[in-house]
Formats: sequence, C-alpha cells, structure tokens
Amino acid sequence: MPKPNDNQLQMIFEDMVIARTQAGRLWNLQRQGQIGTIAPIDGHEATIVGAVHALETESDWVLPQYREPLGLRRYGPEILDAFMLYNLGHPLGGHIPDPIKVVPSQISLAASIPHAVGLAWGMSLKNDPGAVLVFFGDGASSEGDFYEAGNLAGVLKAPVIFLCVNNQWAISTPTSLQTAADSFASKSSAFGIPGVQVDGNDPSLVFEAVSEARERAVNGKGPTLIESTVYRLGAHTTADDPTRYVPSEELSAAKKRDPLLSLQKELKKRNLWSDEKQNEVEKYALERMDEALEKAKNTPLQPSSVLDHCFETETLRLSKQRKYLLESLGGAHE
Amino acid sequence: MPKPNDNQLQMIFEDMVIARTQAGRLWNLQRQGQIGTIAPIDGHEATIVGAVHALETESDWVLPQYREPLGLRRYGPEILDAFMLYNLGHPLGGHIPDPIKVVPSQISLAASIPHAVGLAWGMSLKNDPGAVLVFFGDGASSEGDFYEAGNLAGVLKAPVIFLCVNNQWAISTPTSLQTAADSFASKSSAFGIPGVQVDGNDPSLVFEAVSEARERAVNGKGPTLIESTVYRLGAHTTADDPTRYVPSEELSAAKKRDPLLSLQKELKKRNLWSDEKQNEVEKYALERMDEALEKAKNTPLQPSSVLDHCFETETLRLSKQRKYLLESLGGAHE
Amino acid sequence: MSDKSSELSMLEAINETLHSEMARDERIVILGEDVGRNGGVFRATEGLIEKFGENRVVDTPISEAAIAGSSVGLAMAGLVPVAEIQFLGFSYQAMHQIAGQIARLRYRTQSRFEPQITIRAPFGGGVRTPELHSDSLEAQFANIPGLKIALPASASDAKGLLTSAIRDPDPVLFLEPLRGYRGIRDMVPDGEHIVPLGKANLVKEGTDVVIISWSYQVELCRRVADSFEKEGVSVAVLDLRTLVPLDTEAINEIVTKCGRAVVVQEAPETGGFASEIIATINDECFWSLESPVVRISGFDVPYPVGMLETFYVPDEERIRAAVLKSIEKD
Amino acid sequence: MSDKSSELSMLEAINETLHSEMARDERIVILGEDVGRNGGVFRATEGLIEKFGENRVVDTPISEAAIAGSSVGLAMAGLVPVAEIQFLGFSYQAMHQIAGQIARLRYRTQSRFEPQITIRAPFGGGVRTPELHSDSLEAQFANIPGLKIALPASASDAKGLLTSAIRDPDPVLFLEPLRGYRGIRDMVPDGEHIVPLGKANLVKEGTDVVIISWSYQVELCRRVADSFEKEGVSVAVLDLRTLVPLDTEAINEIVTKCGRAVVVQEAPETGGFASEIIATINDECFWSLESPVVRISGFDVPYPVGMLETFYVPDEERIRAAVLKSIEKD
Ligand SMILES: Cc1ncc(C[n+]2csc(CCOP(=O)(O)OP(=O)(O)O)c2C)c(N)n1
Ligand SMILES: Cc1ncc(C[n+]2csc(CCOP(=O)(O)OP(=O)(O)O)c2C)c(N)n1
Ligand SMILES: [Mg+2]
Ligand SMILES: [Mg+2]
Repeated sequence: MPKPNDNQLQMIFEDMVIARTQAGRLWNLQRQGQIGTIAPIDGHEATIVGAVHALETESDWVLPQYREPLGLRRYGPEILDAFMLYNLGHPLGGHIPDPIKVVPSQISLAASIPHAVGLAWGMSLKNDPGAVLVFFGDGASSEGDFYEAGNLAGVLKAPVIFLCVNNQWAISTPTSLQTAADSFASKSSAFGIPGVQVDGNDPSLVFEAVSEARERAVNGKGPTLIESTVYRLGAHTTADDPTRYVPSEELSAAKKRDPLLSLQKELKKRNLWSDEKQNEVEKYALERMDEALEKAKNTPLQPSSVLDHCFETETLRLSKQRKYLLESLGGAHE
Repeated sequence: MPKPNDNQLQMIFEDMVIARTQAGRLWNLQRQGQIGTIAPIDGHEATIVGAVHALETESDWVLPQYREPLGLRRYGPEILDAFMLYNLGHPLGGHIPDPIKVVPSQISLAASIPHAVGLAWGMSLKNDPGAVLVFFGDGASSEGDFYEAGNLAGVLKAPVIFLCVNNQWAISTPTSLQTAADSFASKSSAFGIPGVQVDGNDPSLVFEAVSEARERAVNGKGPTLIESTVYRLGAHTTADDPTRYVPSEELSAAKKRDPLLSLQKELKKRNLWSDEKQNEVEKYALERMDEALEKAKNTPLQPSSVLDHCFETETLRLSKQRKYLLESLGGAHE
Repeated sequence: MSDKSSELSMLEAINETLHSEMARDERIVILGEDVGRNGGVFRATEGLIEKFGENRVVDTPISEAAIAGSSVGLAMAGLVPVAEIQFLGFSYQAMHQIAGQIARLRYRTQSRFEPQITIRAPFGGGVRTPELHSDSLEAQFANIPGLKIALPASASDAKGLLTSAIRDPDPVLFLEPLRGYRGIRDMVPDGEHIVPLGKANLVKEGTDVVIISWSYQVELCRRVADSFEKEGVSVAVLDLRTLVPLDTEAINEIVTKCGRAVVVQEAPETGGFASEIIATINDECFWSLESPVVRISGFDVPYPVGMLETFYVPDEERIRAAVLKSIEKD
Repeated sequence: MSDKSSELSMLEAINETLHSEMARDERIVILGEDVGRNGGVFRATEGLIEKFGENRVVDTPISEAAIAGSSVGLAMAGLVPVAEIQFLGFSYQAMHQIAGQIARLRYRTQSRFEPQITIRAPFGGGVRTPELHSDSLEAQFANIPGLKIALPASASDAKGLLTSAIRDPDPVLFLEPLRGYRGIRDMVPDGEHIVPLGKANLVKEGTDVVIISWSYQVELCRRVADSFEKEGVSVAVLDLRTLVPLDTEAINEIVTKCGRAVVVQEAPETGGFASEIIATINDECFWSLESPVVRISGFDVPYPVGMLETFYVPDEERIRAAVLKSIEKD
C-alpha cells in the first residue's frame, strides 16, 4: 500500500510545522484585533497535510470545512493569500483563483458534502480525471446533508472521499453526545461504501488511507468514508473557552500524542529533520504569513463592492441600490 | 420470542382482509370522483397489521406515513372515520381524537421521524410507559430527517421503533437507485442501534420483530430499526401509472407472495379461517366503510373554518380576514 | 427562428423546451425524483431519458437537499444542472442548500464559480392536492438575494422563460402552476423562443385601473378585466413573469397611467410578494395613486385541505370586488 | 410581581428569564447545540444545566432539523420545548420542520396537538461574524402562517416577550440581536414581567414623522429621533416588537397622526418585512399619508463579509437621510 517516501514525509512534516507556526501567529493577530475569529488547526495538522499530500493537485479537488486552510499549502501560496484576505473580512478571501482546485471554507456545517458529491459526479460525467476530497468534522456528520450526500454518492459511485476529522469535540459537545455509533467510519454502512478508521495523528496512515480511497475513486469503484481520529488541542475558535468543558487530564494526555512531536522525533532519528531545519521552516512560515497579511491589507476595497458579484448582470434594483449607496457615501469613499 | 397466538393471528388476518377489502372500495370511490388521491395498501397489510398488533394501544403511539391508515383498525374505529374525512378533503380528517394514540398521516416524507423521536424522548422524560412506532418507506429513508432523527434517538436511547416498509419502490424509483447500502436495516449502524430485517409478508415475523423492539424500548435499551420487506402490489397512488416502470414479471412473482394468500391458506388448514368467515369479514369491511363515508359526508363544514385552528387565539389580522371572507360569501354559505 | 407556432399546454411547452435545450447544450443534466423512467410525476420530463440517456437524466434518491446541493457541485464541474423539486413545498427540505449555498455561490466566491442552475418546481392551488403540494412560497424565495424567480402564466411564456432560465448564468427558481399544466393552452412559437427574465408582460391594456399578478392568477385577472370591458371600465393586466428581477419600470408606467392598482396573489397576505409590489408602487409612483392599492391574497393560514380550497384561493369574484373597491369614488 | 428593577444586558435578561420560567414550569425542556455544559456559545443558557439537570437541558447533536422536529414530538408528549438554533442562518437546515411541521401542527390536527414551542436564535449584523450568522430572515418566516415572531429591542422587552413566547400555546420564533446581547442594557423589572405578543411599543412620541422598526435597529432610530429634537422636528419611533401578530392598530394610529413614515430594517429590500409595513399602511391609512413611506434596508445581496458590513447595515446617517426625505416639501 502506498506510503509516503522519505522525501514526501519531509515535505509533509514541513507543511505541518508551517501550519502550526502560522496558526500560533494567527491566534496572536486575532488577540491583537487585527483579524476576525479563527478556528485553530492545532492537533489536526497530520490529518490535513497527510491527506492533501496523497492527492494530485492538478486533478483532485479539496473542499475544506473551516479549520483546514493553513494545512493546504501544497495546493499553492494562493491558499494562504486568500485565507488572510478572508481573515480580514475582505470579499476576495472567498476567491481562490483558477486553476487551484480548492473551494473556500464552508461555514455551514456539512453543506459542502453534497457539493463534493456533485462535483465528483460531474467530473465522472465529463470523464475528467481525478477525485474530490471533502473535509468535515465529527459534529458536521450529524447533519442531514452528510447522510443524503453520502447515500447519493454510494448510488452514483461518485469519485469522492469523505474525510471525517474526528477531533472529539464539536465546540463543547463530545462525540459521546454526537452519536451512539461505534465509530464515524461505521456510518458508511448506511451508504454501502467502505468505511475506514485511521489514527489521524500519523500522517503516513492518513496518506495511505487517502491514497487507497483515491485509487478506488479514480478507478470507478466509488466513494470511501475515512474517519481520522485526532484531538483538538486548542480552543474551538478564538471566541471559545474550552476550560469550561474539556477535562484537563484528557487534554494533557492528548498533548502527549501531539502529531508534531512524535513525527519530529522520528524524522530526527532518521536524519530527515534537524533543529536548524525546524528554525528555518518556522522563520519561513512567519515571514510568509506576514507577507500574506501585508498583501491582504494592501488589497484595495471599494465600499460599493458590497454590491458586486450577486448576479453576473446587475438587476435594475441593484443598480438603484448602487446609486443610493454611492450617493450616501458622498462620493468620498470611492 | 413472542409470536402471535392463534387468536391474535386470526385477528391480524381479519384486519388484513378488512384493509384489503376497504382499499379496493376506496380505489373505486376515487375512480368515481367521490374522494381524492389515495395510496393503496395492497401488499403492505401483513407488515402494518402485524406491527400494530404487537403494540399496546393504551400506551404506544403510532406515526403513519400515508399508506397505513386502513391497517390501523386495532387502534379503534376513529381511525377509519378520520381517514374518510381526510379522503374527502375535510379538515377534521386530521383530527384523530384523544385518547387514540395515532397521529394523522404525514405527507412530507420522513418528517414524522424526528417527531416520533421527540415524542418517545418526552415520554421517557415524563416516565410515561410505552413506546413509539413510526412507519416510513424505503424512499423516505433517503431524507436527512431519517438520519438526523435516528442518530439523535441513538444518543438519547429514546423508546422508538423505526419501521421502514421497504416495498421496493418509491413511486418509480427502485431501491437500487435509492441506496447502495446492503439493506435498509443496515443503516442502523450509523445510529449505533440494532437493525433487523424481516419478511414483511409474514405478519408473525413482523409481530415478533416489533415485540422485541418494543421490549427493548420500554426497558430503556433504546431504539431499533426494522426493515420489513414487502412488494407494492398496486400503483403508487391513484394518480400513478406503474406499467410505465414496474417490470410485469416482477409484479406477477410478487403477487404469488401476496401476504393474504399464504396466510389464508395456512389459517384454513388449521381451521382458523373459512370461506364463510372470509365473506362475513369482507361484507363487514364494506359496510363499515360505507358507514364511515356516509358519516364523513354528513359532517358539517363551515367555509369559514378555513380560518380556524391556525392559532389558539385569533390574531387581529385573521379576524379581519374572517370578516372579509364572511362578507365575500355574502352570508349565504354560513 | 421560425415564425410558426403551435397550440400547446403549459406542460407540453415545458417538456418541449427541456428536449430542445438538452439537445442544444450537452452540459445540461436533469436530476430529481422520478424524472427518468417515469418522465416526472406530471410528465414534464417525459421522453428525456430515452433520448439523452441515464447519465444526463437522473432519478435521484428522495433527498431534496442533496438534489440542490449536488447541483452546486455539478455547476462547479462546468455542467448545467436543471433540477426538479417534485413539489415546491418540499424545497423547504433543501432551503439551506438553495438559500444558503446556491444563491450565494457567486457572491461568496466572487464569481470564481458560476451557479448556472435551474430549479423547477410545481406549486399553486386549485387541484385539491395533499398538504405542502399547493403552497405559494415565492415571497420567501424573493427575500433570498442571489436567486431569480420566474413564474410563467402562459404556455408560450413557459417556453420562453424556461429557455432563459436554463441559459442564465445565475440560479433561477422556475415555478410551474399545477393548475396551468393542462389548464393553460396557447400558441407557442416553434423553434427557439426566448422571453427575457425581468420583463413584465402587459397582458391587457387599460386606463382606469391595473391588476398586477403572476403565474396562474393572471388568467383569472384577464377574465375579470375582460368582463369589465362591457361595463365601460378599462382594466389593464400586468403579468410580472419574474419577481426577481422585478420590472419596476413596467409597474411604474402602468400604475402612473391608471392611477389605481390591484395586486393579486395566492400566497398568504402577510409578507406575501403583493406587499413588495405595493411598497414598490409607493417608491416609484406614490403621487399618481388616486386610491390605495388593493391586495387580494390567500389567508394567513396554512394551505387548506381540498374541501376548503375554494374558500382560500382568490377567485374571479374576489378580484372583481377588489377592482370595484379600487375604483369606487370616496 | 415586584416593582423593583435592575439594569441588565439583553443577554442577562434572557438568561434570567430562562431560569425563572424553567423553575416555574417543569414541562420546559431546553435543547440545542452547546446549550448545556457550555451554557450556549453566547452564555444565554448559562447555569441552566447545573440547576435543572441533563434531562431538562440537552446538548443535541448538530442536527437543526432534528432539534426542531423533535420539539414537535416533545410538544405532543405534553412538554414545552425551548429550542435554540445557534444562529438564525442555520434555521434553513430546519425549514421543513419549522415551516412545514411546527407552524402547521395545530392546523393540520385541528388543535388536537398544541405546538407550545419556542425557538430562540441570534441574528443580525454589526459584529463581523462569518457567513450565515448575521442574516435577517424575519420576512421569510413572517410569510409562514402559524408562526409568531418576536424580536425584542431592549433587555426589558427581551424578558417580557420571552416570557410570553414560552407560555404561548403556539410556536414563537424568538430572535435575539447579536449586537444587542451585550450592547443593549436597560432597566428590567424584577420578578414576573410579561410583554404581550402583538402590542407594539411607541418608544418615542412624535408628530411630524414616525420611524417604524424592530430589533436592534430601534436603538438607532431612537437616537436619530432624539437628534432631530434639537432641530425642531418631532420624530416618533414605533418598535413593532412582534411581526406576527402585527399591531396594525398602533401602526394606523401613529401614521395617521404623523402623516409621514419611515420603515427601517436590516434585511434585504426586496421582500423584506418593511414592504409588509408599507402595504399595511396603504391598507389602513393611505389617505393620511402626506408623502410616500420611505424604506431603509440592507441591500439585495447576501449578507457581506466583515470589511463590507458597515456599508450594508443601515446606520444613523441613512436613517437620518430617510427622515429628511420623508419630510421634505415637494
Ligand atoms: C449548520 C450549522 N450549524 C451550526 C453551526 C455552528 N457551529 C460552528 S462550528 C460548530 C461545531 C462543529 O464541530 P465539528 O464539525 O466537529 O468541527 P470542529 O470544529 O470540531 O473541527 C458548530 C455547531 C454551523 N456553523 N453550521
Ligand atoms: C419530502 C418529500 N419529498 C417528495 C415527496 C413526493 N413523494 C410522495 S410519495 C413519494 C415516494 C415515497 O416512497 P416511499 O417512502 O418508499 O413510500 P411508498 O410510497 O413506497 O410507500 C414521493 C417522492 C414527498 N411527499 N415528500
Ligand atoms: Mg469536531
Ligand atoms: Mg416504497
């Protein structure tokens, strides 16, 4: 079964370190009031990065929930650039440019799962190569959209990979209150598709599971549901106070299984990583983030763009509203 | 395991014959334009009647989809009375009186499944005895409501029985296009509850499965999903033309497994049924239906009742609308 | 384009349009419940699966949210989904996908993705259906930015508007009146026939009062207007055809001319689209009003059962009374 | 009932009301996402699980449709569900249960079952939330017969209206403005405090023009009205408090008195509830209007991202300009 080779593993770890480092900076930026609410990636890096490295970026689409962007670096620097615009509340934060096969974050839980199925189905109708991977949480799996889409994908044998990132929590709701199912993977029985459970702290295992699922998908064998088990090491978002509900012993135990720690150790042992490399990568990560933030801040924004991109051609009523807006701005803002 | 005894089996078969006989009459009434669209019960009798006979009518609730009413006779003559009003398009068709523990038919597929879960949950919160049985079709199982409610019930261990009547068709859609799951029963894995598949042409097996599920429910062991496999012997509804899509060989084969035929044969062999009994029951069934129809036709209806029962206390605006309606009717209709 | 035409029912016009559009554009995919082998429960999609195959005409599981939601993905893949919701009442099951996703796809991605998606659904009263089959929900959709809404009142417009809807790069909710499927017949141009979205139709000229309506009710309004002719009252009828985009210019023009207006809808009064028309008249041409606009609606109760339907749905008598009220001297 | 009062934020008033109603009525069950241990993502349900236990305060899976749908069953069982939808935008996921089931339960069963159900949801702009957290969808719900809609504009009303909502035998959608949770503070009566559903609040008397609004926007309208005082313009402010039932009498009275009206809403213009108010004014008191009603709304686009929010949500400047427009002599 396809495991990442050393080079891949190095690249995966590099992306994990970059994600973790940038996440730390993001948290501070939010605390300083420079950006809006964010959902930290801490604890999810191995799953996200490992999964994405098993894809072909030229042909395979990724649909993130909202925690993933910092882990999608492999798809190109445009992801971070858009993400920083998004964090500033700039409308272009939703525009990941062609031909990058990444869809912007989805706030409405599970709502992108049927999109992924439709996209995969459409690709197979058009005989486009590739597969579609959609990320969602343990909590999102309780939405009707997950089940309806999973069931439809099973019938259509759509080339889609459902990646349920089980981080044990949906805000304050533990998985024990989320479902009585044996596992999230076992929900695949409802769709007649394979369900796989994987230790999401080990990127090699995630890589392997996604590679296999991708093989199935592109060979017309249909969808796979993967449950990748991790632990949310931080708060749900910057607006959340997890000390209200996360048992501290549980969190300390999880921190010992921090995906970055064990892999770093292993790579160092195999001389595939070093402290210098670590410093270098961290430095790069921060520089890259500052650069993206700067760029985002300097991206111009017309107030009247609030009215753009609703329809391809503006309706009469929108034109009237634009006129009103421009007048009320007194021309000064434009 | 609890099987129906001879007396129960006789009563079950009687109810099945009554349902089938009345369904035939209903079909004709519809064809004569006396009533609206109906969904025939033919082929579903063993499942519906068998299930209902395993319940305690005093404590257990039934939530039908729309094909069941004629099979719910055990819950009292009020069911047929309300059903005939419903077929006429009379608003009281939605009013099954207290204390009958049957909810009116549900047109919105799967929408009553979360109701059943809430009701069962509420009963257990109040320490009311009993369980809740909700009927739904193979087609309805594809709605998000089924999954969300099933998952919630699993978490809550609500005393509810999910009875999926798999009649092989959802209007023109065969089960092969409805799901790729091995069975509808296997969808229970998604909820962490037991799933049971039963031959729905044999009321004893259905009785048994429901009895067991009920035992579990009332003993705090939570929900069960039962798939009862039958074949829809008639059209989807009076508005449907199944010859467009039902393979005739398949239908003929199914007719040979008509639940009434085999049970009649068996009961006759065991001297629990006779041709005289059959005639008598059929006669009774028709008389009872005529009586219910007559009663329904004679149930008065004020045009202005279109405005009743929206809220407990009429709003200002509804009072104004009532005044308008009465004026526009010129007093003549009241 | 030919200048011949044929008499068709609205249902036939819709079916014909789906056939010709699918032949024209290979990207079109039809999806929905029973749209394939069965040709749709009303036969709107009849013959399509035979002609275009199972890949392009797809019987889905009974999952309205997944029908709408997978349409988003199909559009992302560069296809053109034409989805059917079997009855408009069941679009509620898909509301988070229609309102929360389809209508916002262009805006949230700043036009990276184009939501060229049509959603067809029958609706409206008069044929004694079960619950949730007849409800007029158009106003609820009209308050959802990013969605266009077309509601033909004739077979000819059904063809012209559906053609525009399918070709429009933005999502269009295309609402087909149940009573009109077989109850409305008129001459439909052969060959390509386009009615642009956003242009109202002055069905009948008039100078004393205008009745503004949409979908099946237009037919009743026309009859009422005709009946007034003998009595020397000149009643105009404006069919909006689309609620979004709204042809405020046509509304302004005819209301200014007549000075009096009646708005007719089947939907409940409170928050129905008639109130938007009245607000638009207030904005555009308040000063030309010689009397308050009269609105005729269903009542503020759920759509009723069969025996009560006739007391709910506005009929010619009520529309007539509304016209009289509008023109009465005070 | 005491005649003491305490200064509370709207959030505190809501939390206090939930505490006292749960203590009063054992049948009340709170359900929703994160309402238990976490006390709600805004702390509206803080302390309830500790006081009333896990049976009466239930953290559900993330299933809005099942939250609404199981509420129907809880009501059938004779309990009184008070459900929370974490943000109003996610009520779309439950629309088929709210509009198709909860709102119709009484009607379709001819009052056999009583839908004593409250659905609380935060909404409204001004706090730079992600997508679908800020949208003002009230008009879409107002067109759904069988549902009442309450939207407090003060902490005191939040208590009084929520008390009425929970006790009402019909379903009430109770909408809490995000900006008001901590941004609105006022004196709230201690002990039982009831504000009936369907009675508007004349927040400020006035004679020249009235501003009609609801929820957080009332606060802005009041400020604008105050600012006009110095300029010798007498501006009234009417807070509708509930959209259904609608206090048409209060609207009629104040518009008749002033002759001029401005309606302010955050929702998109087209099909927003402001148009219903204008239609109501047209019905009730057209002849007293001295100028067209002016409406101020959000725009007909999806609720925008943070940096564009201030250009979307009506502010004091826009409301001011609207008042001037209403009173300008032509
Ligand atoms: C449809 C919907 N309902 C509710 C919310 C509010 N909400 C945001 S995140 C969240 C928890 C999600 O948990 P999970 O899917 O496990 O993802 P995680 O945050 O743990 O990565 C909730 C309830 C939402 N965004 N969308
Ligand atoms: C939510 C919803 N979607 C669509 C329909 C239209 N519809 C009515 S019956 C039916 C098929 C139902 O099939 P199934 O659940 O298997 O029940 P059966 O009729 O076979 O007993 C459909 C699609 C509906 N009533 N409700
Ligand atoms: Mg989670
Ligand atoms: Mg079926």
